[in-house]
Amino acid sequence: MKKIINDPNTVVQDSLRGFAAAHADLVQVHYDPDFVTRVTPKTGKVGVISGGGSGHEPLHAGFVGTGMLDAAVPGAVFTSPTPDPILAATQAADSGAGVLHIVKNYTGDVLNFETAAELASAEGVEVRAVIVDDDVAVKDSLYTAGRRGVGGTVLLEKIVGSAAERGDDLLAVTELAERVNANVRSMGAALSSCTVPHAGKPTFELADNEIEIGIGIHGEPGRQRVNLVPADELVPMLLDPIVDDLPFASGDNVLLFVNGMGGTPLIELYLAYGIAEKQLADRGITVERRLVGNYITSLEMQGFSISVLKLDDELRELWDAPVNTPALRWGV
Amino acid sequence: MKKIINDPNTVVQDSLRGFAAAHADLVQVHYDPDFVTRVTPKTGKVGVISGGGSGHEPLHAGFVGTGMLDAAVPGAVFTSPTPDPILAATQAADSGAGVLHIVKNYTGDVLNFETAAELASAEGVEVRAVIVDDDVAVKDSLYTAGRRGVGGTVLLEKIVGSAAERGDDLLAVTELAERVNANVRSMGAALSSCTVPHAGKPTFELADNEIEIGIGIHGEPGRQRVNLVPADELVPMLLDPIVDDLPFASGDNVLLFVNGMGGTPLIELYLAYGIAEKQLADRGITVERRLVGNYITSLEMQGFSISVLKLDDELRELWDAPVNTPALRWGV
Amino acid sequence: MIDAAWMRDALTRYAKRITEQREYLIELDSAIGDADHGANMDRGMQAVVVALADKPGNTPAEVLKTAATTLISKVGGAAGPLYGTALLRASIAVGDQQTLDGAATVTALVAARDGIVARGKAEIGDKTMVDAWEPAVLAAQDAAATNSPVKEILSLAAQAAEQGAEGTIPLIARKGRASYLGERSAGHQDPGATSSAMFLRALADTAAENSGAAT
Amino acid sequence: MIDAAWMRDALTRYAKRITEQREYLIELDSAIGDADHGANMDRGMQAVVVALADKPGNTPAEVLKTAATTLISKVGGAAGPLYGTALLRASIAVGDQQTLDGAATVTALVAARDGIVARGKAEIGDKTMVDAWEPAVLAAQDAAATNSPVKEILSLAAQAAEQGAEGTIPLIARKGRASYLGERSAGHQDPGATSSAMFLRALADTAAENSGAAT
Ligand SMILES: Nc1ncnc2c1ncn2[C@@H]1O[C@H](COP(=O)(O)OP(=O)(O)O)[C@@H](O)[C@H]1O
Ligand SMILES: Nc1ncnc2c1ncn2[C@@H]1O[C@H](COP(=O)(O)OP(=O)(O)O)[C@@H](O)[C@H]1O
Ligand SMILES: [Mg+2]
Ligand SMILES: [Mg+2]
Ligand SMILES: [Mg+2]
Ligand SMILES: [Mg+2]
Repeated sequence: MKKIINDPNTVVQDSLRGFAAAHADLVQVHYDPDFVTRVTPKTGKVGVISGGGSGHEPLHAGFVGTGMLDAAVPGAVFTSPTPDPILAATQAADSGAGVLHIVKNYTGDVLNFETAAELASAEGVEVRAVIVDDDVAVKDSLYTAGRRGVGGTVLLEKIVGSAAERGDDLLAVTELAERVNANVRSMGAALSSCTVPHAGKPTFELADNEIEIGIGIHGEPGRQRVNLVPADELVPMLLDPIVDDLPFASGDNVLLFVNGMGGTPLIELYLAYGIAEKQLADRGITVERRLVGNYITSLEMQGFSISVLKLDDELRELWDAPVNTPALRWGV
Repeated sequence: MKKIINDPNTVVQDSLRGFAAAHADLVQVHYDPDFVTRVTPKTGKVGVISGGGSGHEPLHAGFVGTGMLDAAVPGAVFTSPTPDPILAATQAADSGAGVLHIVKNYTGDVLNFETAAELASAEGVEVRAVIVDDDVAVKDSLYTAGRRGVGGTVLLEKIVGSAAERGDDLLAVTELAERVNANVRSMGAALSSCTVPHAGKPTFELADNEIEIGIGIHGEPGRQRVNLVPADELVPMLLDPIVDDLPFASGDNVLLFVNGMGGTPLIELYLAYGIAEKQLADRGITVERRLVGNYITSLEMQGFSISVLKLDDELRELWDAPVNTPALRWGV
Repeated sequence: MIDAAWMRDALTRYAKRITEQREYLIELDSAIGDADHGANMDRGMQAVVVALADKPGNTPAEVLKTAATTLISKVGGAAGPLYGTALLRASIAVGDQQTLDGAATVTALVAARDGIVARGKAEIGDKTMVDAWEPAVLAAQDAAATNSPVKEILSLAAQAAEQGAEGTIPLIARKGRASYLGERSAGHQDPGATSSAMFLRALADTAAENSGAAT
Repeated sequence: MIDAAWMRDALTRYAKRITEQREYLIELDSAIGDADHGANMDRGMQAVVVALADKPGNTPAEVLKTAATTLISKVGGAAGPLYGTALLRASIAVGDQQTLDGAATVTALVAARDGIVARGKAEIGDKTMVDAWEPAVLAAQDAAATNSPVKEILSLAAQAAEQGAEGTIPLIARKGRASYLGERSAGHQDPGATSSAMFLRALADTAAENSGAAT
């Protein structure tokens, strides 16, 4: 295992310390239990928090700040945080207007956030939750744990965070979150595995000409292993299922998000973006807003995911609203 | 070779097309010859341009925009651009106040920018150049081509770009560039090689427990191959030569830049940043500003570099000045 | 008989087992999950050992409760809430009894399984820890019906759990992370069922070793 | 005699050679550089072939000038300006002669080498293309001094260049990208010296094939 770390057991805390030092103007990191808040909490608004296993940086702590999250809860690598830090973050994010939990749909995340929400309610904090499940690679049926929350989470956190920032109440913010989730679809592919620090070796092995299609963000294998194909063919393997699922149709205005899994450089992400935007245009779908980069990652995995969000005036306005976080910043 | 590309021969142009589409609000990409300008050129100021081989994204095209570059010239992967596009970019960036070329110190870059500068002068454009050579891994002696330009380039482009933006004249901008270059030092390490698209296989091979110390940004092997060590020991292998070289001393205020080589995720970069900041503090050196992320990369190489820039009031103020580019944005 | 000391022994034994089997559980979770189950359980059970040293407890229920809350606050992921709920429900089910006889042991096992099912909503055959717990409970109930000693009850439960865990190999997962793989999940043993069988084996081994007292 | 057609032949031959040796040059550049020399030269020489089809030229100098400007505007990196300058200087040196005899050939080679040295500031032994050009020029001068035919001059020059290129293997680089490696640059043949030797070999082969005319 080749990583710039000291010890698999302390990697999350060691990294948080560097993150805290690097962004002391924006965030404050609390330890034991570990959670991250804005350095200057904003009161009188709905608190918006999220969390999950670490290894997806900048998600979620990199999105704490004005116009996005009030707090984030990083668990161990690929392991949902326990209820304690979620509860602490919930209480820190509450200033009387209630708190929205943005939870990616994984059994562990759902169970731990649920428990924390019960505990917070018992302490008098009004909590609602949105479960993000945008991954079209997984069939949402009786035969699965439901669709995973992947790239759409980033878009949802931005839009919903900005709605809370402008003063929307908990019900409105929750409904908006549901609406974003209902209008976003994602899918990913891996060119290489990642190595979980405490596992010490790659989660799966791929031959030189193989890729995994339909991966999540935890280094888990995908639905299908296929041969590497040129980008012009690879992009539609992700984009077509996305477009067909909602479905997106000619005349739609969308936000297109091409996300790197951590080990794929920008030169390739922009290349994929260019193809995706063109293929949407060919279907009569207009890309009005876009995001390209490493925003929800799987450690050092090589690969990318595509997310498409159907926009309307309100979603576009909230996307454009100022945001000032370690990982996303504009309008400020 | 596993990459999200169509053809090694068109990878730069294919990626530029995606880049252009993704950032049409900020930049305009010109083809044949290939160069990138601001979508709304600013006149009445010194033009600041840079360029070099591709594969270092977001450098340089990602830094085109208000407060930073006026134009950038991407060559083939790891290959300096030819004089033609440099000349075209120089002419596009000139609005009568002259143009500064920011050139990383590689034989090819220096020769091609020199030729372009001669051609531009012949066309009546006043051109000056700064050669960035901040890499302490290379001895600057008769026995080398001189130190390479690496991470310091990013910091220089920001600071000098902001000086031009506020209206400094060509002489002042050039002198400032020299001053930044004189006050910044960098060094890098690789955990893996990168694969140049037209080469099709990794430039060098590293065993599972080996790393390269003192690498540049072109996938070239470093000065030394050593065994992988914990981050607490790895960071000073880069930081100590940097600090000793200028030298930086107790009481200094600095900007600390921890840069990823493209394949190393943020969780590791923040971890390295935390160690570096602490080790500087232990030497009495205060980190006043910082940058952490993938800004000057070597394709998908895993690894990182550290740059330290000695700050004074003017440099700090120029660093803080607004910048609005695809890859760096604040204050706007 | 199972008393507080016995329960601490069993949990300590399980913690040791988990540390030994950490890599194996990580490997199982690599194949159909996210490669953390061994690390999760190890982190949790090490914390349980520490917590019990600090707060030994006077009844089996108190020991179980300390273990449950520690797991809930230290493990995370899916396994943390599931194991935590299991032990919490078992603790509640046996109340303040100083020692547990065969019937009480079965009560505890039933409550643990019900807790897992209540939280995780998995059914038998979904390729989860339920596939270890369900046969274990049935075997324990059968044994208790014939008034078998605790040692026997736990031994049969452990055996059934191990068979159940092995039986997950051909299954296609329908709950948890492995379900994302669809048909590709078949051919691999479920990590949570495996660690659950180890848990029941730790109980059985504790009973076997203390068999003089525990009959 | 070397005329415009001969020069086009030679450059076309060189372009073919470079395409064949592209991977080899990339490999050499991987060991001590950035793995692009083969791609750079191939891109450039393919463009030269296209440019010459478009603009064949009437004199050796015109052909050389087209090649030079094409290389300058298509290759980039260190090799582009160096090769470009070499051919540009050679073109200027031979003026508007319709054909080049032995003396003129040497004049062209000297000018090419001087161009490379003027731009790159490398000395013999620095492990650069100069280590192929310098011995080639000396060999050509020696041969011309004894009034050898062009074919002979170029053959000896190519041979010397090849030996020079091979001779870069033990050297520690002091110019170009390989100099960053310090002592680690020893043990590898310089890619630019290698492609330079191929250039001179292409000239020699062209002369050999046209030997009836070229003596
Ligand atoms: N809904 C569920 N019901 C019962 N057990 C489950 C359920 N979901 C997951 N599990 C169990 O949890 C185990 C995985 O635990 P672990 O790897 O620690 O958590 P995570 O899946 O969050 O990474 C699986 O092997 C399975 O036995
Ligand atoms: N200063 C110099 N003088 C002469 N030749 C040089 C010099 N620097 C580099 N070279 C030659 O250029 C070759 C490398 O060319 P190439 O790989 O195309 O460019 P780059 O080094 O920019 O990637 C080297 O092998 C060497 O022969
Ligand atoms: Mg997990
Ligand atoms: Mg190069
Ligand atoms: Mg797991
Ligand atoms: Mg090269």
